Amino acid sequence: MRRIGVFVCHCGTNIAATVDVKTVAETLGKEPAVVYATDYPYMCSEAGQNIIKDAIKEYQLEGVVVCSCSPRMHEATFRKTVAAAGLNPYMLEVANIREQCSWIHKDIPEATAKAIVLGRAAIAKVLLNTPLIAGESPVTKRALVIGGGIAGIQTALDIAEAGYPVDIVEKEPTIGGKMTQIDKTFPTLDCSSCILTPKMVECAQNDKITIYSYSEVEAVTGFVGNFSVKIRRKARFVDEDKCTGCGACTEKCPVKNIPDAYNLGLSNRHAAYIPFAQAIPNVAVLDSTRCIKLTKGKCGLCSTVCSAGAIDYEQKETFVEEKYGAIVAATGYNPINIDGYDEFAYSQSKDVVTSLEFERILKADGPTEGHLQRLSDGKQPKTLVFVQCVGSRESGSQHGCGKEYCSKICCMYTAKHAMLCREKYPDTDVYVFYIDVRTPGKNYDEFYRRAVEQYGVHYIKGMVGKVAPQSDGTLDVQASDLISNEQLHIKADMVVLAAAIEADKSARPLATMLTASMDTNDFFTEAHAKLRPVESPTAGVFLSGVCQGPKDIPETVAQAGAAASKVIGLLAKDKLSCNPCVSHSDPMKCNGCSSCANVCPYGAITYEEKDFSRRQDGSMIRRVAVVNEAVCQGCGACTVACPSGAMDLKGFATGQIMAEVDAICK
Amino acid sequence: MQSEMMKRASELLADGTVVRVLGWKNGEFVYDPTPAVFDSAEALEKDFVYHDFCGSNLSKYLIKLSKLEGKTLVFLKPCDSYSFNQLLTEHRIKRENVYIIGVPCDGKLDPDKVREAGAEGILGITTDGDTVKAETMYGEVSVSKKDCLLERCEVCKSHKVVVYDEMLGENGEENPESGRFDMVAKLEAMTPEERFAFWRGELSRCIRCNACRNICPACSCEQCVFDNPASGVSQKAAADSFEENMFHIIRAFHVAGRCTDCGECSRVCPQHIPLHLLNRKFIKDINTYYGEYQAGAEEGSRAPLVNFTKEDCEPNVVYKGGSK
Amino acid sequence: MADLKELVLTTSGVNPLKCMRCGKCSGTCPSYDAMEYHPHQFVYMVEKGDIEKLMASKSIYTCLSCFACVERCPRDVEPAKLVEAVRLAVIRQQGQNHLKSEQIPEMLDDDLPQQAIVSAFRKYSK
Amino acid sequence: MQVNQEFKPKIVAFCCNWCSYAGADLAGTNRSNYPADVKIIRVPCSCRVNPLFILRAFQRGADGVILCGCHPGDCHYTTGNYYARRRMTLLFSMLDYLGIEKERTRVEWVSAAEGAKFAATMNEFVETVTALGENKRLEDLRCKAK
Repeated sequence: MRRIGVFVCHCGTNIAATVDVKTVAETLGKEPAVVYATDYPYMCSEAGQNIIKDAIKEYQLEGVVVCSCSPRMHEATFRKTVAAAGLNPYMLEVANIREQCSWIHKDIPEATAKAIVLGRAAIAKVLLNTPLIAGESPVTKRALVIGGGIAGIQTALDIAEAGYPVDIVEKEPTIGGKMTQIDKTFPTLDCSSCILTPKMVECAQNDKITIYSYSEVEAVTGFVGNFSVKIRRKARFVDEDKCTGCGACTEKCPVKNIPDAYNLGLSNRHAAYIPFAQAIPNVAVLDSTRCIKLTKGKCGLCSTVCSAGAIDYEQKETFVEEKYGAIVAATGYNPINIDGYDEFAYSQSKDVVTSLEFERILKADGPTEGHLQRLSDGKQPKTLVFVQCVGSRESGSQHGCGKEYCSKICCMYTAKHAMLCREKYPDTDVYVFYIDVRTPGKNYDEFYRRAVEQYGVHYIKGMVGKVAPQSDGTLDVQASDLISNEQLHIKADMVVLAAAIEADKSARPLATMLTASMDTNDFFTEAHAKLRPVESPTAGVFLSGVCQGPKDIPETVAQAGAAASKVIGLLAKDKLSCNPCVSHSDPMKCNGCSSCANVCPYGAITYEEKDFSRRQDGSMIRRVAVVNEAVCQGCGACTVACPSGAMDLKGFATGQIMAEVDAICK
Repeated sequence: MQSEMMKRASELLADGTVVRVLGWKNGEFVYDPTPAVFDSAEALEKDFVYHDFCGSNLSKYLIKLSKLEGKTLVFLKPCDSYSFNQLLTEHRIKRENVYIIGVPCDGKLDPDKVREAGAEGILGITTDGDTVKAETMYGEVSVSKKDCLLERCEVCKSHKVVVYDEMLGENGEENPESGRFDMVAKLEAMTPEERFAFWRGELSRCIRCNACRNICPACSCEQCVFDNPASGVSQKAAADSFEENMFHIIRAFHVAGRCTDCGECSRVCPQHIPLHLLNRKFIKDINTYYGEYQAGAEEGSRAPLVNFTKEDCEPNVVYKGGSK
Repeated sequence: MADLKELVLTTSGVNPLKCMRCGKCSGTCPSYDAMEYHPHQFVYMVEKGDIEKLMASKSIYTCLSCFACVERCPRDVEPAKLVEAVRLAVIRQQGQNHLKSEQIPEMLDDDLPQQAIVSAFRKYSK
Repeated sequence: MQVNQEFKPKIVAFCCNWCSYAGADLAGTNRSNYPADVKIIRVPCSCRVNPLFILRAFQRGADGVILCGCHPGDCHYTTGNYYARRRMTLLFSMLDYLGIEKERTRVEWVSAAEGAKFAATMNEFVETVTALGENKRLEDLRCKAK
């Protein structure tokens, strides 16, 4: 029997407060195979690891069981520890007595008894462990960034800066994302376009960066270092190489009444259009649902005026297949649809707008050319009311679209809006209704205080209950003032709603393709909430920007850089060591029936004719399965599909799992 | 039919199309014919038989025979042809080494039922329509064929040979209204306690002779998990009631989606355990949950357990009116 | 009094701890000025256990039970149900007029709908 | 087992490494309580769970077995849980057919973010199995004698 060592961690008081660690070590020390058992306050510390290393040498241990936190936390740490002492790193098992024991139980005897059982299961398993050696797989030195907003742009630029080719896939006709629509940025009030457009241009000019605009990811296969991605390039009916972006087609196009998405539908565009002046690529698009030529076969004006001959009504969508070593999700966000908020009269009055619409009103290339005007009558509003937390921090189900989380950016941009109003139009009265003003961040609270102290914005603690359009064109805003404990009625000219933000709708199907996990709000889950915030739990998939959770521009840019550095770290490697916990087939038992290949998601199983001829039986050539260990990811689907039990999974072998079952049920 | 089959087999042996013939010869008694390989016209002449006791399914033997040099001629009844197709799908048989003559079938006899009908000590039989004339040690006895059919033939799912190189006689039709799931439905309608009692009553008779496994064309693994000490379930004999259950659950599960419902397991069980009721439960569930599927109906079809749809029902469908 | 709070919480089925004190209930209340304790205060006072103060207040009768606060509360707190529960608490205390099951037979009237008996019994008994 | 002792069921929970095991860890991080009767076995994917393991657990005296995996569509290995779903559906149906209480087996999809769901599921499952009492119909009598 193997010589096993057991090491019980106190994790300070995290484990020791509920589990009697001494008893656990003592009891497990009496198990037949265990030749050494001890406990220590922090097994993962250097001193703790040295205890393991020393014991391996002193007691000639052949297998190690660490009873500690989740293997998801420190399995890798302890594998390195045992390897440093000369043991195969896979001769280690971790019994999870923290997350799955001490933290969820209160009764000390009960938790201790359970910890002992979990320890026994780990001992039973490690007795059947076999030394495993990790194979290697090459790394494709190219990265894919999905989403061309500020997050994607910054990630791509940083990766390209390190010398690796990187592709950006953007579903819209231009990169730039939400930041192109914003007027000024907090807390410095510099112009959003002025800081963004140089980065967009840099993307277009950098020869390491390829932009697939108006394109979407169609399918993803493969694994870290070796992804294969199919990209669908939608037909824009304009030859990207020939178009000079002169805009002649957009001027001549006779279809003019299409809501302009760039202006959130507050103005119209033509069927032939360039989203905005600084678009990258600066190439026109024909709106296939509205273009007369494409829908009815007539017109063709744009083609006549295009001196470059770039219009191509026959253009079809095309597919690009490319290999990548790493993928970054940067799919961004959208404000939620607030049509359901009847109490704020959003769908009844043009003068009730969302904050992003208000950005368009303030911005020089917006529907009012930057003049603060009511959309109903073009008059300059004198009294403005800002309502925060519309749809954020909402657990109720009344509106069907509320979000339980805080959208994080609204407090700051509302302060910015209020400040800009008061600065440009000192004759306005500006009210902000808030539940809490949340301004953690460098120079953020100072910014908000400036709005109050310097610009005289009226901040009122309380929520608006109702906005009622009046016959004179004003809006009656009914709200509570919680500090003075009174109900207010404000006669406002304009109401601005800080709508919650939500993950872009494309994120969920993308997560499925990437097999990356998501939380209930459709934000990507990070590999570790604190320690690995820009990595997805799926190796080789990284997260940038709001797709991981609400954040503002500085945070997004910081995270984008962090994601890029993780990608660079990955691409800098020539080889990745593979997971050695892969399937293998015993040819003596294999029927060659193809059940395993049918369920293998990676196509890792092939068949060969193997000669089993023996003198006494004569010629016998049978078809048997062979697993490609570099491609196998170790899910184990084949092991169960195999009728004869020829297929087994290293590290999670049938015998090992059965041994655990037996130990637990004993 | 027997003489036509022998004539055709001799011709094919003579012209070199095949080098051996897989058929039946009588065993110790006429009512237990066994599968046999014949390599010459003389051998055929001597032992080859085909009559209504020839129920055994020949497909399984082709796993080995088709790997030998030269073609093997095989006679496949409708049931056997489904098993053959299933084995082809699983790459177990080399099709190019097999020459199939399809033979129609209107049911095979259950020796026990024939005996119960009054024909003890059978020495030979001839069938004419529904009349089975048995020559016995005590003289000739006539019994009605439909009263003496094997259970699987009473509820025959198909009279159609689904794969063949040539057909002797006329091919039959599928029989979707066979009522083969009636008994399963009846069991399902019982209370859990009644079902438990029923199955204890049946499975407790199991003597672990492994006949069901050895005859089953789907149970043709190179090494059976029950013989493999590493599988965690290897056992030679059932030491307790649980293991009696476990053996049969595992066996049924291993062939789920691959079982063609040929009924051989029940035919050979010396303890008369209705093993087909386990297999048919899986077939019925698969049909209900994942759409009609007949293993072996077409070569190359994907078995339900190595397939899925995103819209599959959740396992709690089993709880029906239960917690969800 | 802890028992009263418990009574109000069970009869209303409301969890005041869900309140994030945004004041939207009070912002939306059409009867705000007529109420001594406004809806948001009402929720907070129940949470603190000041039920007797609420029972003594005219507030509970000036609530119109229009359910605007229930409709618009972003956290599903349902203040109007608390108001109703406090009203019930008052009714139960007034003159100790609890119904007892043995009292019911003599009060029965052939024309009385059964539902009314059941709901009255629910309302006036513990 | 003493007669008057409170019945504590033995529950084996198979959890896939990527979603449910992480969900169980999250339940721990959130200090969401569930009974110590539940012991978790980590498997790479729900599709690694062979029906044999479940039968083995019952044989060795488990009173309930639950399998947790990623939600359909979210499998780390893309399709593993779809196969697990079919296998378990058929296995449970067969156990039910043999008259074994179907409530002793369950499949739940728990994502890495659903710590609360994991704890709630385990609480409910333990309650159900406790109410059913000892698993008599599928236990190996030899193990019982010990």
